[in-house]
Amino acid sequence: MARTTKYFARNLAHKDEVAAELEVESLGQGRYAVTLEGHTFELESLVLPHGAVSMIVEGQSFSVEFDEKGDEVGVLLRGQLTRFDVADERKLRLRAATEGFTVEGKQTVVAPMPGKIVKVFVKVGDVVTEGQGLVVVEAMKMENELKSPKAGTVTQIVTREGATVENGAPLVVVE
Amino acid sequence: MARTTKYFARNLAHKDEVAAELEVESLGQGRYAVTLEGHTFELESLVLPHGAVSMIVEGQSFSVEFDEKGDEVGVLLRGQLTRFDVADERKLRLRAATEGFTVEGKQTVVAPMPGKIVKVFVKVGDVVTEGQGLVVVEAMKMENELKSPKAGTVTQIVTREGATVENGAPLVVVE
Amino acid sequence: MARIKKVLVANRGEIAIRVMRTCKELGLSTVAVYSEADRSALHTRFADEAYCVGPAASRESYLVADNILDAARKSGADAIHPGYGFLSENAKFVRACEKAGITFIGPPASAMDAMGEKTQARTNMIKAGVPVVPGNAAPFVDVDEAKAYAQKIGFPVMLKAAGGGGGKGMRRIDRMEDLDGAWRTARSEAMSAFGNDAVYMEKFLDQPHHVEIQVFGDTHGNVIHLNERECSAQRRNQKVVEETPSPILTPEMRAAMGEVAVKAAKAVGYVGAGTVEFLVDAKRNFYFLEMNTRLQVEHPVTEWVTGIDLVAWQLHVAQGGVLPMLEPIAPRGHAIEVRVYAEDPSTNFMPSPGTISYVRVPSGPGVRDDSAVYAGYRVPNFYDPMLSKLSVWAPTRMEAILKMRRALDEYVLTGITTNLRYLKQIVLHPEFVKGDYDTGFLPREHKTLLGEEDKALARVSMIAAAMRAHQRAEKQQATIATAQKPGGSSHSAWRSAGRRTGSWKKGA
Amino acid sequence: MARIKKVLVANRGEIAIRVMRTCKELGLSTVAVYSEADRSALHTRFADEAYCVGPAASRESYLVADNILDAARKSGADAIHPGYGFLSENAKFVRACEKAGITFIGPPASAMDAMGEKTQARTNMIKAGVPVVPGNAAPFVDVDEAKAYAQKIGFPVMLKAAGGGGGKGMRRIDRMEDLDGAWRTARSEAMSAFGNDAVYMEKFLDQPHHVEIQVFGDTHGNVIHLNERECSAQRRNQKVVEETPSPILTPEMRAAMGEVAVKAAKAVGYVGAGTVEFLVDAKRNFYFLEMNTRLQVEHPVTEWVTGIDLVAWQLHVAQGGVLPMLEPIAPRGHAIEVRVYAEDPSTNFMPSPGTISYVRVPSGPGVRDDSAVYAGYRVPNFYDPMLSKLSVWAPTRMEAILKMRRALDEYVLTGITTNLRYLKQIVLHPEFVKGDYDTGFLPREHKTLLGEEDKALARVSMIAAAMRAHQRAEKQQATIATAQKPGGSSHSAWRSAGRRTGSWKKGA
Repeated sequence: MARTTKYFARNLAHKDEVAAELEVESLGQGRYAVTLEGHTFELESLVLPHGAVSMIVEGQSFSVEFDEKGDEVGVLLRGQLTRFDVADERKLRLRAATEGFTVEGKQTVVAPMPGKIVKVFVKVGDVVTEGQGLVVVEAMKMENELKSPKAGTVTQIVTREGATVENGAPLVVVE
Repeated sequence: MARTTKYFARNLAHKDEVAAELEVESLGQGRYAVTLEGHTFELESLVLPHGAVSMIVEGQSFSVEFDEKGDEVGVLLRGQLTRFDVADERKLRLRAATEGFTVEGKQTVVAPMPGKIVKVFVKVGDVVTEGQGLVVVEAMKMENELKSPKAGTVTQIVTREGATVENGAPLVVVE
Repeated sequence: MARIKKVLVANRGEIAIRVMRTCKELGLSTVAVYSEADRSALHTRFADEAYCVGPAASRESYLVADNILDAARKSGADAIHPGYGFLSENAKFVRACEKAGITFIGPPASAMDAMGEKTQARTNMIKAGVPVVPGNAAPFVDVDEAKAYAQKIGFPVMLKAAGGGGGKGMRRIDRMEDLDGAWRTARSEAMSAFGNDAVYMEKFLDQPHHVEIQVFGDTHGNVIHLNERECSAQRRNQKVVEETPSPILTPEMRAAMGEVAVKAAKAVGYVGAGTVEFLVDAKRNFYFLEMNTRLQVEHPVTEWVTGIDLVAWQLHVAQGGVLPMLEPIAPRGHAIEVRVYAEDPSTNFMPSPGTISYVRVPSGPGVRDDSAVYAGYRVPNFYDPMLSKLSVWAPTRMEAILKMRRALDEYVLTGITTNLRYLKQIVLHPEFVKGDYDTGFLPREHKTLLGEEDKALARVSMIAAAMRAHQRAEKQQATIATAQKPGGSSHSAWRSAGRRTGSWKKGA
Repeated sequence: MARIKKVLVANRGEIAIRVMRTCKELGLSTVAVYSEADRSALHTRFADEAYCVGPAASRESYLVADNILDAARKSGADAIHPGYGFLSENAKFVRACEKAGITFIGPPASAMDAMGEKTQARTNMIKAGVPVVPGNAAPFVDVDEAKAYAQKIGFPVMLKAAGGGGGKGMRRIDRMEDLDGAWRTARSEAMSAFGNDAVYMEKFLDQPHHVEIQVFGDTHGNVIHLNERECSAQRRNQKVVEETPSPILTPEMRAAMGEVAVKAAKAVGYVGAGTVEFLVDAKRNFYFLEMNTRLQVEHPVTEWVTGIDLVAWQLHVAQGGVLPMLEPIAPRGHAIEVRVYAEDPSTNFMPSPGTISYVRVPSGPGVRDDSAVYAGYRVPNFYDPMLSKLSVWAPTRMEAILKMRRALDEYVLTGITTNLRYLKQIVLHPEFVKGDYDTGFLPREHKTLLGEEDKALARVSMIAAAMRAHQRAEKQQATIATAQKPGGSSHSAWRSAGRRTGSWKKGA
């Protein structure tokens, strides 16, 4: 592996922005040179026992916590959480190859947290409006109504009242 | 391995006491029955993420921290640290076999903590009295004079002024 | 009354810890109860004794009076402190404790009866000459009755649980179309929180202030007030930030509200710690809202400015002691509390249970953290998502605000989503800083409070993200290198590593 | 004077954090300096900026004025807070800051000169009419002079560093035979702590109380005192427990000592936070001991009972501000501080550096923790072994003692040996509880304070130890079982596991 690698990072909060290009060079002993938009930042990093990283960039001291899920990296820094999609060139190519699988038009409502399904208001075939309540999830003594993200028809219900669901579990499909 | 095992534990603070015999039986799901002096305690244990153990013994709740070095187990419980030598029968036999290696009469003064040797007062061949200063170790801005544990002759000096030593490093041998 | 020696705390999490701390200071033994989901909770480990009272769902554990009393009997506890929520305002439970010969640390059942059912309480207060918010006199029998009543008093209205407070089972309704949905969720929430799904309705006052008075009574007929708390910063009808003194109160208003609160408490023969909640309108008229017949979540701010340990007073009064002071006490300095929740403010405060990977709480001068979290703790999804009550004290309000900013900056709690940043946005918002914010503040300013992205930090974050990706790649590379060394690892590991190396080379 | 915007804290560990906390509240940027051994220290990560100032040894990093000033220049800091220890009482450094145009947050160099060299300070105080402990007027030229002087004033005597205080370079000597050894270690310790190995001698007062007065001066000639701190609980001549008010002081004595302390500070043109230390004998006569021209370790107890942030006052005064109050302030309630050390009380307080495996600090009402530790932190063996200053406040002294017991019980800090249990023994010792303890208290009661084994706990501990051994064996067994399964692990692992299984079978 070369000591310098090119990465592409996209701030997930900015939907329409193109990915920025960053070049990372290892200088050894936790030191890196990162080039972004023509400016090279020298940074020194120290991985802390609990996995966070202390980073000193041009004198500025940052304690950084990472929340990683695949190529998505959440960076918690001075109280601000920013999520990025980070990939090197190889991964970008891999993604291009599998891109065809994403289906347009179909929207899956997923459980936003682990909890219990206390109500399902719709059944397969129902026509729903945008914002119409579909299911109610109870978690931590709060009931949360999940609404339809779009107008359409319910094509699939993959849960039932009383079910315990994990974070991200698909519940209802609207097409 | 049988679900019940016999252990021998000796409280290291009580030098002359014989080891107590304990029988431990696994009841599954973190539950154990421990028999000591005819009484069987039912206990339920939960290993916490940082390695400590929450233990509920007959309704009493204890948070227990362990400090393990081989067969020596330090148990920190409600602020009291008690050190035990714990072994099962197999280990007891092993020890009996190697016991011959311990050498009597010779005393090695070791570094009680990591630090720097700032003074060595004696040289090989010196006759020293019990309590006579041998070396000074500096650690955490405090100087600590290490004294001879017995009257005798210095037979070996395995450090020098300015040396950085680790915890437990042998420094001077008095015979 | 007999001297209390062992206290069972019929609650969980931070309030259980809070109560046990005072018990420990007073030399009392402590008994925890825990549900199966709370075996690893801090309160279970913090107590001297701990007994399991049932499965995760509170209806099957913390709300089952018999299970709690069983634990009390098993442990030999001579008193029960209910904390807040769960059985704390359940008069039946108080009577059951009495019958079992166990001291209930709280008001007598009769006072709870008089205040617990919210519509009855309103009637009692009107009788005592206390001003109340317009609303109906008894819970609705069905949704149609509710609809008719709403039609009568006009929208917006508040649908509220008759069985208890604390924002549970409470819904603001602006249009008739929303009443069905609100009726459904409010009742179901009320049932799960209080075991009682009765609801009633109040006229929604337009952006009032929520100001409450802490009262304290003893068994000798003395009742005093310990000043107010400003609790207008609410999201989803639940308090998020509280402070004392209230920035909108004059000494005259404090005295007047204090007097009414004491009158209300005396009218029901109140004993122990209680809170009389008022709504204050734009003209500074105040109306009785409800009385919480228990210790309040936000009690620490009162403790900061009075120097009183309210739990110690509760124990003192429960043993027949006379109130240690009988005159109102002037507040010293200023205190603010924020509630740190496991929730995501950007998705309508969706709870975010999960495993806390790391926590470092703020401390230093004037900072208090009441929490029950630890690194590695899995926040269960069965209970209230509050993680910590963080409170600060300083000589002046502005200094307290700046101290809170510092404390929030210092709070490290990772692994789950929290509202820490949102809380910081609240206390630094010009409206909060100015001090004249009403209950409409948080909903109105929601977008601003979510906070804009700090571009400079986002830029550094991106650099960090790239560095992290590189570090991971390096680590992977190092593993591969080890695997390739003779004696490193097995053949099959080497093979898959080789595959990976090949790809990397192409990519680089 | 110019407004301060960025503060470099020329210190490490908890005091660096303490100072930065106030800076952050005031909206000032913070700059940390760190030695190579402190890259992972919390203060390095806590600051907005951080600069390495040299290798681990303080003489090559924290004590090198040029390196500190370089970091100040690089960062653009306009002020330096020295904390305590290191360069905090170094007049040369103060002058160097002045020359560099950087505000030194502390007294003027002239006041330091007048008080810093301890023998000179004594002479100055005698001139100002302040009572002092009998002792010599200038540092000794050699050990023979020291011996002669000791002969003259009679044993016991105290050999003390002329260059600074804080228990460093200080030795009590009871017999002529011990003087050589004490001379050697005291001078070497003094050199390493203050860069100055000059020592002098004082008559050792028989078990006096150590009571100190906090003073504060501004650049407008105002000096006030902020009451006393009782610091008689000392081990190895270093304070371990401090409290305020002092249980032995009457209001009259407080006023008299406060007046003398203000006189002493005024005599040297004092500005900023300072402490005038006194010895109080059995007849309650008090003698000037020394003045510490800096913030004191035990300042939190004063902050608790006065509500003042002393660091905020330091910054205020450093910018030319007038003292916010000019009259003495009556203490409110009672505060106690204990110093949590990485040391083993049972081996003469041998330092015990190492890696902290877990830490959970106490909190809740009336508890403050000033520390710089975290789980996984490796306490380096180059610096003072203090881990935390734990302080509590309560309305009365007895309540404060009980609160401290609770807080110490709650403090979890594992992986290294600490004095937590010893501290608890101190505050619960009848002599401490009674309140009349002198500097002989800890040495005299050393054995008692180490604490007897609680037999019941030792018994449970033994059960836990056996359970642990069994758990380990089970785990080993499980690993073996996995290894034996097809596809579990490689052949060689299986073989060694098989050997182990055989032995276990025999043992069971």
